[in-house]
Amino acid sequence: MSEPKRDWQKDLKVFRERMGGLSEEKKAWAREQRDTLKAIRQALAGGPATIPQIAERTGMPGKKVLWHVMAMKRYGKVAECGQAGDYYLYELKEGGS
Amino acid sequence: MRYEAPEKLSEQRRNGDEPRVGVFVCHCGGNISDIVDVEKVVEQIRKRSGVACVTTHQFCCSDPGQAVIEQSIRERRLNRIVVAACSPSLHELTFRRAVARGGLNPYLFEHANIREHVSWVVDDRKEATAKAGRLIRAAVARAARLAPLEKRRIPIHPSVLVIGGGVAGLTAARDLANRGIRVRLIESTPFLGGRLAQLYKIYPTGQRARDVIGGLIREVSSNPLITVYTNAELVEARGFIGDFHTTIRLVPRGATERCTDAQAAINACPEETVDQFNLGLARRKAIYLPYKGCYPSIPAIDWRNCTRCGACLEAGGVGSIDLDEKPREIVIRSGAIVIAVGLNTYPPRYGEYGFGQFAEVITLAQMNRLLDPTGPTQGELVVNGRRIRRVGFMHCVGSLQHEGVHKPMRDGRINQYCSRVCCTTTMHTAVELKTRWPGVQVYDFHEDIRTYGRRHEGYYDKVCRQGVVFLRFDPLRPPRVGVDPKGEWPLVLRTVDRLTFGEELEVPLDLLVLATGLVARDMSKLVDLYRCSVGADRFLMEVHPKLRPVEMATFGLFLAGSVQGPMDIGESTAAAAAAASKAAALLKAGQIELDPFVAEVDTSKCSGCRICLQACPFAATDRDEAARTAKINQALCTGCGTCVASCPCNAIQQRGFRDDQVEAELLALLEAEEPVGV
Amino acid sequence: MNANGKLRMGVYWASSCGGCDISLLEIGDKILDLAQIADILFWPCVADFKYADVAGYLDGYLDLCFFNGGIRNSEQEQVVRLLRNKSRTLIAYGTCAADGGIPALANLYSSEEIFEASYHENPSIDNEAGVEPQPEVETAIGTLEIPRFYPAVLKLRDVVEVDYVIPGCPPQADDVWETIAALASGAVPVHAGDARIGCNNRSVCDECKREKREVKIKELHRHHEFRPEPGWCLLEQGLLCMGSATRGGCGALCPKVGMRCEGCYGPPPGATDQGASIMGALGALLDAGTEARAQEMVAEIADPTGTFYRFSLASSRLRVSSDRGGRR
Amino acid sequence: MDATELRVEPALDTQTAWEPRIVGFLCLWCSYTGADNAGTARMKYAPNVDIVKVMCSGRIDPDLILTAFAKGADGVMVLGCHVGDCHYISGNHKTMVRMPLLRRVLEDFGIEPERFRHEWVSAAEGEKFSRLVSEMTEQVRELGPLDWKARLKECTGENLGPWGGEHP
Amino acid sequence: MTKIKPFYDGLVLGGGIAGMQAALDLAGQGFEVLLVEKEPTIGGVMVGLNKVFPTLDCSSCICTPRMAEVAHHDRISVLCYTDLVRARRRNAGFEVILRKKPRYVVEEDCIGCSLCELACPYFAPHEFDQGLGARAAIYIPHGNAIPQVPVLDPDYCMLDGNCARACPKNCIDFAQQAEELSVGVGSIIVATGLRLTPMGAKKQYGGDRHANVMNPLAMERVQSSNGPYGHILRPSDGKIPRSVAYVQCAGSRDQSIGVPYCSRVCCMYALKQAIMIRHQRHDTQVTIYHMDIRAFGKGYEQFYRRAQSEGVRVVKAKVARITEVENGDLSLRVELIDEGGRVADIRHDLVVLSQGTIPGWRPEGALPLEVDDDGFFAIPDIAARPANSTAEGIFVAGVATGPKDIPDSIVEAGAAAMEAAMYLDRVRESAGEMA
Repeated sequence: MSEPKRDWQKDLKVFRERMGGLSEEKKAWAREQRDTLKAIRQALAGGPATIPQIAERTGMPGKKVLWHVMAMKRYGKVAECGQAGDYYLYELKEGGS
Repeated sequence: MRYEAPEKLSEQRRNGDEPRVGVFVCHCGGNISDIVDVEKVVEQIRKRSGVACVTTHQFCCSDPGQAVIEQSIRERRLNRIVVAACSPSLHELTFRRAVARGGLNPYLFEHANIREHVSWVVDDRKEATAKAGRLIRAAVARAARLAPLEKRRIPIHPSVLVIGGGVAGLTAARDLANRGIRVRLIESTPFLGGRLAQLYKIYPTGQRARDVIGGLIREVSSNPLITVYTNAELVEARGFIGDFHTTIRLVPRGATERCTDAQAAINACPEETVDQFNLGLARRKAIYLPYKGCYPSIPAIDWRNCTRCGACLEAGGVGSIDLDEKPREIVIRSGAIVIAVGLNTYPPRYGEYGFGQFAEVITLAQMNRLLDPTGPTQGELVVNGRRIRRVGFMHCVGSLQHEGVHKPMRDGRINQYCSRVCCTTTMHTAVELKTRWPGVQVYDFHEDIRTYGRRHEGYYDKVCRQGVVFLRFDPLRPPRVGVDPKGEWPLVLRTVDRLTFGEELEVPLDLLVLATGLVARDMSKLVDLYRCSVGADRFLMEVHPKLRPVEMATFGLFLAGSVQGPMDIGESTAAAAAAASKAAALLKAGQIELDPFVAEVDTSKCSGCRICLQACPFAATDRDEAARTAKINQALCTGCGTCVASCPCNAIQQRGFRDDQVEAELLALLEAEEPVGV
Repeated sequence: MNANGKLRMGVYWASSCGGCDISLLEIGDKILDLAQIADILFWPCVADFKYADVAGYLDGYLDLCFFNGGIRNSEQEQVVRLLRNKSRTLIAYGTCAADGGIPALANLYSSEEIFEASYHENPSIDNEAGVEPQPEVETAIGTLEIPRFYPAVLKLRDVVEVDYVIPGCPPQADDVWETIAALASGAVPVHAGDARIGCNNRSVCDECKREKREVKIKELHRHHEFRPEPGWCLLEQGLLCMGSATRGGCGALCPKVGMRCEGCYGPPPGATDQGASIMGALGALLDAGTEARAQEMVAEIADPTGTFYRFSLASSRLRVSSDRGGRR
Repeated sequence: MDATELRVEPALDTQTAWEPRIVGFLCLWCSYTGADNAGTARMKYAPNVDIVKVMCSGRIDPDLILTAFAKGADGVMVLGCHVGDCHYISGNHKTMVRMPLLRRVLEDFGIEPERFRHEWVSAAEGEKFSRLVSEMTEQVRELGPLDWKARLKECTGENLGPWGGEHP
Repeated sequence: MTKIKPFYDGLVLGGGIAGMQAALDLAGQGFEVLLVEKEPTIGGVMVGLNKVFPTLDCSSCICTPRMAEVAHHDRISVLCYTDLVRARRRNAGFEVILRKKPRYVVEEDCIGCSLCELACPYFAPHEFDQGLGARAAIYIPHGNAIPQVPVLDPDYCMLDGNCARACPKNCIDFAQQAEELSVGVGSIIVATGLRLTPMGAKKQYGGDRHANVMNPLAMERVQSSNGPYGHILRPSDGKIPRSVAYVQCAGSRDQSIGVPYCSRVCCMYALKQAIMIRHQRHDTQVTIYHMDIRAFGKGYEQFYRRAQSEGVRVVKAKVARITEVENGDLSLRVELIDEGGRVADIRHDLVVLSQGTIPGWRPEGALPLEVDDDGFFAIPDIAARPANSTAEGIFVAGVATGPKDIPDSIVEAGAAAMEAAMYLDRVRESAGEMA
């Protein structure tokens, strides 16, 4: 192929400019997500828990906790490990932090 | 199954077909090589007999990767190729093509899936490497036994037979001919048009049915590529996709094209009988035309009622009628067949909601004849000499039946299904009624109102606004029809209305219209001749409602319209056009190309036990009566291999999945972990 | 051959019911001719021959040996090896020698289970002391040895090479006589190409005159509860006829008289495992419709293994049961 | 069950560490695609099931399964399209009869039912596929080696004939 | 991905089941077809469904082979992630301007290994899972997507280059920009599918306020084994629902929100989902509140009865409003019609609103097509030529001409392909005559 090799780092710089950099809003969103995930990881550090239990430990609404736990589950960071009443239990996966 | 592999291989060697397998292991840019120790795998595979070379590549699927395969085939005289990479679902075709470009038969290729089945699902490097090794050596073992295969090509005779001259059959015929395809259309009655001709107006456009069907008939009859046979009965059928031979018997219609004064001939006829076109609401002669503008416009003789008195012959003029013509049989050859024989309305039994008992109980189809200004009452709402003022519509007559509540049909089965079109037809008819005679009071007895289609709900809304009274009955306690005890009205209908606290109501009526359901026609001959599958609802069954909705399990047979189940006009024409599209694709290609993985019979081993004949879902297995063995119709075989596993003598093998090939793969998988060469 | 031009012939009976020995007599009048063309040098069932007599012969001294029964113990193995060496033509005679036969059904049980049944459990056994045969027993006259019991019944071909196989339970008299006559005249006996005498290269269905209607099996039946319609395929009527999965050549004797084929000629050519053959076929034939019904129909079959492998267990793919359990 | 739980610590002497050898016969249209799906979703599962692909589960001759056991498999899985989903209309209806039949025969042979598994796996059921594989591997691991090849040798003892216990 | 040619016989707009079928049927008859899909993958709504009624076949088992067939067809080119800008009549055909949106991934080079997706640390709502699940900012739309090529979502991308660093083929291309293409086509088939009425359309149901009021497509994903939860759970707290309600006609047959027509498939999918819930959780109660059960198709009534025999409760009722009570549970005020209109308050812990079906796309001048007052494309002769639009040479299939189930959409797609083929023949013939 005669095309010059793609320099993604250079392209990314240009792209970043084109996008007008990262907005404060976006940075805040990313920060909040990081914090949320961290809180969930901490809540699970003590062992398996259900969504309401995590919600209670983190003080976050169940809907938000469920969404993030499912995200972590999808990407292999959390696993389901049994059931407690009407809820499933989740635990951190090794190497999934 | 005898373990034949060694013999096969030695046979191959004798034939100078010593396997020289080229193995290409893909790194997939780390997707594979990060987990699988590719070098170790290469070392193992290199040692195996029959392996001529093992090559690795970062991306086998890339253009350079494919070029390496092509080049190696030529330079290293490879005659079998194994690529170990991602799933064959992604790149089997890619590599087969590369193999073909390299000058080898594309089926001398085997794909080992070491990404989706190994590197992406195994964490441990050692385990992944071992598993990749097993899969590749199995692929090598299988590859060594592969034989070149060719796609099957089956020529298609360039014409289509359409069975049925109703709206679906006519649409299919018109569409095919428009695409330049020769069509023969056969209709069992003397006239085209089917059930649509009997309707008055159709929803949701409000067009005159006769205009719709008339336009279609004009297109069909004027197209030189279409030959129409009326009064045609199916006699026999042979053949398969690409070359069907259907024998039909043509019953003479009595009148000839030279019959110029049809009406005189009809008037002269002394025999009168029930007019079926008007659903028994009128009478007609033994020589007749069903309606003005019908096609063909030549009258037909109803032989069951004709006494051959010759009166028509005298009145019609010389040569106009031929009472002595004999039926003749012709054979129609076609590459495909479109089945469009339509359906029937449910025939209410005597006494069902008073049907037959009271002249004031009629069917919805009869109601349509009454509304038609060219119908038996010239469009006047008169029944039994009485002008109608209170009409009831009864839904689901012959549909949505329940065991124990409804009497079964002749075959012992009830009609559980919904007939789909009756609700909207009822609403549409009620709108017509209320618009033409606003003073007529209309009652509607239903279980559910299923006005599902585009603009259907509008009719429902409209009749609600027009003051039609809706009463909902319990299907397990259907309404009863009797004589009005007060003698004021001809009928009274008693029903429990679930909409008003379940009280029993008495509704006096002077006409009750039964929205009769739709039932399959008696298609036993057709089913028999073409080995059609029939559903529990007696309609013909498509292969798969979603994958192949207008095709039958037998290749080359297509379904158009309501032969498949209840449909309205728009749905029938859509289905007919879809069937035409499938048939046109077949005909236009001139041949079909099928995968080569077909089954074949080794007649020296076949004992003629006929078990395979029952195994095949596609009727591809057949019997060679002379040899008393099985034979497989390559045109019909889909290559599933079910017959192979069914044959107790192992007389059937599937190309590409021969026992020795699968077994070689299996044994290679089960070899001891450190292989010591074959 | 003997100087008198007669065949030197031996007959032996190992793990089988002995019916095969008797079946030799079914040749009828020909038994008189047999004496004209053969000298019988070894037939323990008929006269008191000693192994030592045979051992004394030169290798290949016997022209012909009919060996019936499979190999279940060490004595039988020794004898078959002996006879192999001493016989120019060794014939695996009868289904037990060919494919293990009914005795090989014991392969579904471990030796312990067999002993348990034979010496303790069976209701007719009177063995209060609970004695079991031991390979070696010390007695006043010294150590007595009895043949060692093998863990499984082997077909002849597992132990020695055989020249021909005449399957059947029992084999058909015509085939026996024609084989002897051919060998006596120095000819090769007629066989199906794979050294099987009396067989053709198809399954029993090929010879069966019953009509196939190509209908699926709605319900399975057993003989004692069902009278099959004459002239119609027994399998299609729901009797588990093994004809389709059985080597032909017998003339479809059993189906002809309304009995299901039990499979005594072993798997058809091209197939190794008779049970697999019939299971493959039944998949296509049973009209189950739903999974539940399929399981129900399968559950209705009494003893599928005994039905499918009645005669050929020792030549099936698996051949012997696991010692971990097996059938109880 | 999680695949990672199933993996035993690698034994020091790899020569003697026994791993279950399981053969999976899979139909192309549903089950093989389901297995691909598990791969795409990076679901980790035990590496012990090696797949033999056929076009339809109706092609899976009971003889193939018996051969697998006879030649050294510790377990066999047969996976096909759900009843009703068969690409060939009713190929799997034959499987639906054959497999229960075979199961009864295998039980008579003393092959534990846990060593033979017949299930329906659709193209979307990658999760089910990976679960079945891990479950099956664990079951077979608990039972230990089947090693029918050795068993045949043992039963035929020194009596191995000219074919060494193999089929002619 | 094939190279785009300058001329095609047919342009198919929409890569859902109807569009794919139309493309296959037209290409099957020998014509060159360009299939344009606005999303990054073909497959449409169907590929996200769990099972299909009335056979309970697995939806993706039917849909994915179709997708592969389209992708591998010699005469079909597929352009995903591409919008139609406009089509103008030109000679006998059309000049079409398309806008290919940037994926930021070089399609031809990508091997679909998703290492970029795994390297991205941010989670965004996953469209395929109706927002209930998460995906990374760069992601392959789903396991069965075709092409298996990721798309970078700049809305969630934190521009840190993790994906590009992880890519083994260096195919993340931040320099990519939307690109306009101009293609000549002989005919157009519009198969632009459906959307559902907004969750908040009926205020009294609070579909946009209550966490446990779900849309039916989300329920499909929740029921799928590869869905966001892997089980049927409710979104507010991951609880296994013990009592589920379906509110039918929650956006159809309702003049007040401008959808007076019947959406045709809701009764059946509600019954299907109810059966699937019962299969997964035998002890979960499912109640369907409906006006009429429209089980009109082949095998549908039988399916309806099966659902009832499997314990699904079907109640003729009008639901007046839905209010959230404690713990995310919901209370439904219901008028029970068969009990003479008795009003009751009934608690459920999960509610699915059977929303109305509305057109997936409106031409807004991009195509010279007329729409009816129901918003779907006008079909002048719906009985005899159900696939012919108001413009010559443009044909319509699937839900674009009104709500439809899968078999009806597929059949109509065949009809549209047939009409397009006939039209192309006609045009060529007259062009031949002129020349």
